[in-house]
Amino acid sequence: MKLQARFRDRVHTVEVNREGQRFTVLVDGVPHELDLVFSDASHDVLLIDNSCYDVVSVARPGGYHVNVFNRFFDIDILDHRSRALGGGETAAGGDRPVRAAMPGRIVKVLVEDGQEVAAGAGLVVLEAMKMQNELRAPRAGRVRQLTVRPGQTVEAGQTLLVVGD
Amino acid sequence: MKLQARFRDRVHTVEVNREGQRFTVLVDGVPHELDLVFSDASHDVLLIDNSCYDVVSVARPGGYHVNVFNRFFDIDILDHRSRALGGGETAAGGDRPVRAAMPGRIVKVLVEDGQEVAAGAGLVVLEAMKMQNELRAPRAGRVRQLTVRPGQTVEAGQTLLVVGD
Amino acid sequence: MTTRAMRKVLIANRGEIAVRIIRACREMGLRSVAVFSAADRAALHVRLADEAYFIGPSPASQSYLNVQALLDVAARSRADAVAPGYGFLAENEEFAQACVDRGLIFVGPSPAAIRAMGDKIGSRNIAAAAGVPLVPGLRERLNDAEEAVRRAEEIGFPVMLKASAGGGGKGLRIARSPAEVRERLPLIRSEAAASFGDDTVYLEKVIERPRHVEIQVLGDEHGNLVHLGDRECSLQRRHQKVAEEAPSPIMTPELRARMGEAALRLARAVGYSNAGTVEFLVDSDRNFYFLEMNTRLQVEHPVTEMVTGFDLVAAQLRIAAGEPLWLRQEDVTFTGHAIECRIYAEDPDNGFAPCPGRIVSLHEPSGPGIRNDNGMYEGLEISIFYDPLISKLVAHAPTRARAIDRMLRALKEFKIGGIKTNIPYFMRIFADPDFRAGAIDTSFLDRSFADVELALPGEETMEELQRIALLAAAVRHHLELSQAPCACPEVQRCSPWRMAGRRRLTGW
Amino acid sequence: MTTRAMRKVLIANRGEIAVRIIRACREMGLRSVAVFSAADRAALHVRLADEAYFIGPSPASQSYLNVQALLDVAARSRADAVAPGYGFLAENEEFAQACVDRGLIFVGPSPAAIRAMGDKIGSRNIAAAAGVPLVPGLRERLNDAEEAVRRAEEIGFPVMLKASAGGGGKGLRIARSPAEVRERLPLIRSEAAASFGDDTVYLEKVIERPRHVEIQVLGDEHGNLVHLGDRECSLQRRHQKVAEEAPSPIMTPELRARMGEAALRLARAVGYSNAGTVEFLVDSDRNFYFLEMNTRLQVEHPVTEMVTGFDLVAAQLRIAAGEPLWLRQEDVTFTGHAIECRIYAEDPDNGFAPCPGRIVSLHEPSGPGIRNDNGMYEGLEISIFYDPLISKLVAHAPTRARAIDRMLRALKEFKIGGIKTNIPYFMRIFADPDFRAGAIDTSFLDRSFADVELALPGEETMEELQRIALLAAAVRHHLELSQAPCACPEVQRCSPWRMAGRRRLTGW
Repeated sequence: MKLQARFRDRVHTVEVNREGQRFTVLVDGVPHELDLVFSDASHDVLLIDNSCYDVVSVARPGGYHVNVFNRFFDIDILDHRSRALGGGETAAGGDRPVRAAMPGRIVKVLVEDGQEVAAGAGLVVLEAMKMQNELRAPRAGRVRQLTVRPGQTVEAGQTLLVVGD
Repeated sequence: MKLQARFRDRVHTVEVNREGQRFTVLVDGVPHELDLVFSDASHDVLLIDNSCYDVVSVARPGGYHVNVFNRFFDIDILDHRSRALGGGETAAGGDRPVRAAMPGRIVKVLVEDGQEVAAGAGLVVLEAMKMQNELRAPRAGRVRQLTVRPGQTVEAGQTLLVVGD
Repeated sequence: MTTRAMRKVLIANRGEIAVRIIRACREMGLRSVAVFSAADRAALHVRLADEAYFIGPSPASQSYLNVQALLDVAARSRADAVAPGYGFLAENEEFAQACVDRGLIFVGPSPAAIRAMGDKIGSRNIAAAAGVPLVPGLRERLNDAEEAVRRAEEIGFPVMLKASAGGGGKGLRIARSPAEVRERLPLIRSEAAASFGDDTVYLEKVIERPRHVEIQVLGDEHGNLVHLGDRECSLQRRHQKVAEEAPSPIMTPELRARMGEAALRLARAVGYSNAGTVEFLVDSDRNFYFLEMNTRLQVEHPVTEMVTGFDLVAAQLRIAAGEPLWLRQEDVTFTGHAIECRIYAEDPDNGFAPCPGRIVSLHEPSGPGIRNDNGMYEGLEISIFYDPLISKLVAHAPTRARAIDRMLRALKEFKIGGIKTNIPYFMRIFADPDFRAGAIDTSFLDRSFADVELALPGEETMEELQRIALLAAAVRHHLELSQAPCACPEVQRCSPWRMAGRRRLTGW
Repeated sequence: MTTRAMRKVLIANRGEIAVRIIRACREMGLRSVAVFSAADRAALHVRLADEAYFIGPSPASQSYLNVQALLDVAARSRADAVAPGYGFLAENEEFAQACVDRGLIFVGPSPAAIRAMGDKIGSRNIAAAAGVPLVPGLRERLNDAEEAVRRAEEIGFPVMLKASAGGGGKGLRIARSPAEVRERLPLIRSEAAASFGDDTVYLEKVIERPRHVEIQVLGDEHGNLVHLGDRECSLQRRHQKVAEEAPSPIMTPELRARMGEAALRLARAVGYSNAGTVEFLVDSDRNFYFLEMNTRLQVEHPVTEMVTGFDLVAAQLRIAAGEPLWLRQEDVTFTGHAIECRIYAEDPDNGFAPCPGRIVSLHEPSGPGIRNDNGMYEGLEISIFYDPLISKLVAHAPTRARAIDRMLRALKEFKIGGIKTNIPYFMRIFADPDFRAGAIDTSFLDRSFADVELALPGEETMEELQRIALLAAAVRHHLELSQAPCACPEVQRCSPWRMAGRRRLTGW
């Protein structure tokens, strides 16, 4: 199986070959030998060159939240089948939507529609659970479809703006 | 839903009515009000008259292994649909097969074919995992289909004999 | 001496502290009664209690803060005692009084003691009268900005403007000049009026880079009092404690005795019974100054339990039943060092935003010297309605260095899927040489760990971990897609890839 | 004094004890190398180790007992030390010698000490020479039945016939008359030849209703030795320990000092280093008699760790690296009381038959005073190939009564689905008045708890529990059948009702 995987701004070409519980995974042409010794709903234990990695990978639309030793990595998967299965919005192009993780109130909007931003730049301040949280740019690019203004309440999952090319 | 449930030698008539997470269960005509506050793959938390019961119910062919406060109860379910779904052997009549829980070797056979036995009577001694285990009669009745002899090795799940009417 | 009959305890709280109290009740042969809001139907405290009662909608104001609903459950369940834990109604004198009025045993101090210590200015006056050292400052209401400036100039800048009814890091502003006093006094006054319904503000000298060290006290209803030593609580993020330890790295037997005696003088002055905590600021010369007294169990009580071998919740229940104290000050001994981490469902890479969601996968650490006061389990939905504290992880070892190593081991074992937590933040803090040397104060975290990117690298390089994450995601994706779209293998693997929109059974 | 370089430790074991050693390594900054058989691919020790290597098929003889495979992994992984745990090769002098010969640090005593204590008759002779009291008997090989009868009559019936190479309750027969000696001597001799490859048998006087009390010793490689007090191990089912505690209910400081000194005399006589245990029988007058010395870590070492605050596995590693002992006898103190339960996958209602299978659901107890040395997790398949010990649950509290109450609380919290365990057996034992009074001996369990039906009732009546089970099964059945046959809800509920024959992904 061939696919593209993206972490932050880098896209990698990945090829996965499986034989029983053994996997050969080529990342940008470099081969890795993996032994999957355990796997359940979201937990995988991988031996890579006899080193043990106990990894929690939770699927989300368009990719996986991966937890390695309690460090978090958000990996996007771009492949033909996953687009068909609903990952389209994120996977189709370079547009990255910024959504409210929980219901809350917009406190500040730090950017304007059309503005160029760096990856990690603050975009919107959202107040929820009595705390103020700054939502940041998932990639470098241009702000589009900015639909919210200060004081507005938003729903969980609502797209606030998009960072695109 | 109506069904019959058996624990050891007693068969009860049970009727289950559900409204959202609340259940009214009639056991032999006596009503019980239950609130199912949690439920996952095999774990149910029931409030019965505001008392909490955290119960693990593992489905098996013909019924459930139920663990209440780490006491174990083996409940057979006798209903039309479960027979159709493969619980037939146990659920169909009074015949109760005695099976080897794991691969092992028959050390002793304590009964003869056709012999009357009391519930709990020793039937066969099986050696597995370096320990000898006595398999006992699941009900009072007559031994039938006794297929094993001392020295024989048996597979996990193999029926060794049946206790029936 | 007679004791009151106590057989059934209503726990007026939720989460890990409700679980903690249920465990103590069960060990003492007391029946436990849990209460739950709509969001908490499946909570761990409901699962573990002997009985559980619904008390209202998810917002705390309509459930855990609803005095009438709680008293109704006490009556329905025939509870004879009410344990409030911390937070919610734990320091609410009206609730304590309402319990007493209905013949219920309130597991805590008297309403009068709660009232006396609940007022910041009043409690300082009592402390001053009891000879407990105070931070230099004015312990009266500031009437106007010019009076405030005059007083600030008397004691010297910088000064802290404080709302009398504030607490937990709220209602505090520093002023480094007369201009800042004039600018900030109206701000804090209007904030205090809005947040606490009381606009009384006073001022104090700022102790530069202070430690927060507190003393655990315990009294019975017969006038006997002991202290159980100190806790260091200087690890704070924006004035909120995130990890605590016992003893303080700067503690000496002599300093502990002096702080303990000061705490007991204050407790004696208000006829204090049950468990309480006297908080102090400690400056770099080990001078200590009274901050406030918390008239309840503290979140961080487990570190005291680990080093003293003493069960504080069981003690609260026995004292509330009228039992005289069964130990003298000389019976209290200290063994080893204990550290607690408050594990929160929050995202350290995104400004510590709360991170509610379902715990889809959980492996909790265990083994020697590890205690896990948990409030969650695999499958639980962490809701948006309450404090996102999911576990208090405690490590105990013979020395501070070994306790830190043990905590790091346990943090690495902790595997939580589905939500983000502050575990990587702790792993970074505990590897820090200044922290390991004990060189901390209340602004240490905000000064040294404000840049969250620092929270990432550990033993492995970031490049290695990224590579592992990429490989894991690729393998997982292969597994997801190689399953038939409608198959249900024994080890279930269901995901948004295949089941968007399906209804959840947990929690309703 | 120089110490050897130790950076990476191969753990020549599996299950909970491998996990225990991995945890100690991680806390000490040592890299851990796990080994696994085909049945253990998904075992917890594999998940938690830094590295893991496959060593062979499931039967122990082809994996965990395969010396060459282990040494090969040590070379491949560049480990510099080998920790054997207990069981398997832990008391195998050839393995210890092979490690030493290859320049590996063996985490245990010298091969010579293992050999000296491994022979039952030889070890008794050394004990006798060191002035350690022995059970009256003959410490030489019995050549024929008539000699055995003569000796038995000299010391008085009943006598115990013992295989010299036996242990762990195997190779033992009681004889109450000359006729029984004549009948049983040939039997035990042929059994011993078959089981241990050594038909040497000796005899001893039977101590009626003895307690089993053992002393933990610890020595360095420089001649320093201390003991860490006693453990009571009289709770045995068919000569197998099932629960242990520290201290013994009959212990006094004076008796502990005398037993400790006797244990240290024996250890000194063989130049013992690292951790070891000297087992004694104690009669009703508190006379103690040497039984045997175990030259390894004991299963029950956690109870000693809880009451002394001392980490025995870390100590083993430090001593093996050549470090001199860092504590003197007077530094060893004892706080409170600790109890350990060996939680087995076995069916107490069916003659304690092993009960392998998949753990489909798991909630482990936690909270104050509870330590869980676990070897499993939710989803793990307990295989038929090894000892079915899945967890060692330990409770620590200020007194024995409180430790028992705490253990009962934790046992009630423990929820394991998919396999049966001996938890109800423990719940019954710990509610027993004789046990609670400490009136136990090595035949207590077989005498008072042989009828497994006794193991059932607790707080609730059997009728109540049966009713709950029936209601739960009915509700569960309703839930199962109300799902579409091919639906995959987010909280998965798959069962044999709907998915017979589907392939399992775990463990392959």
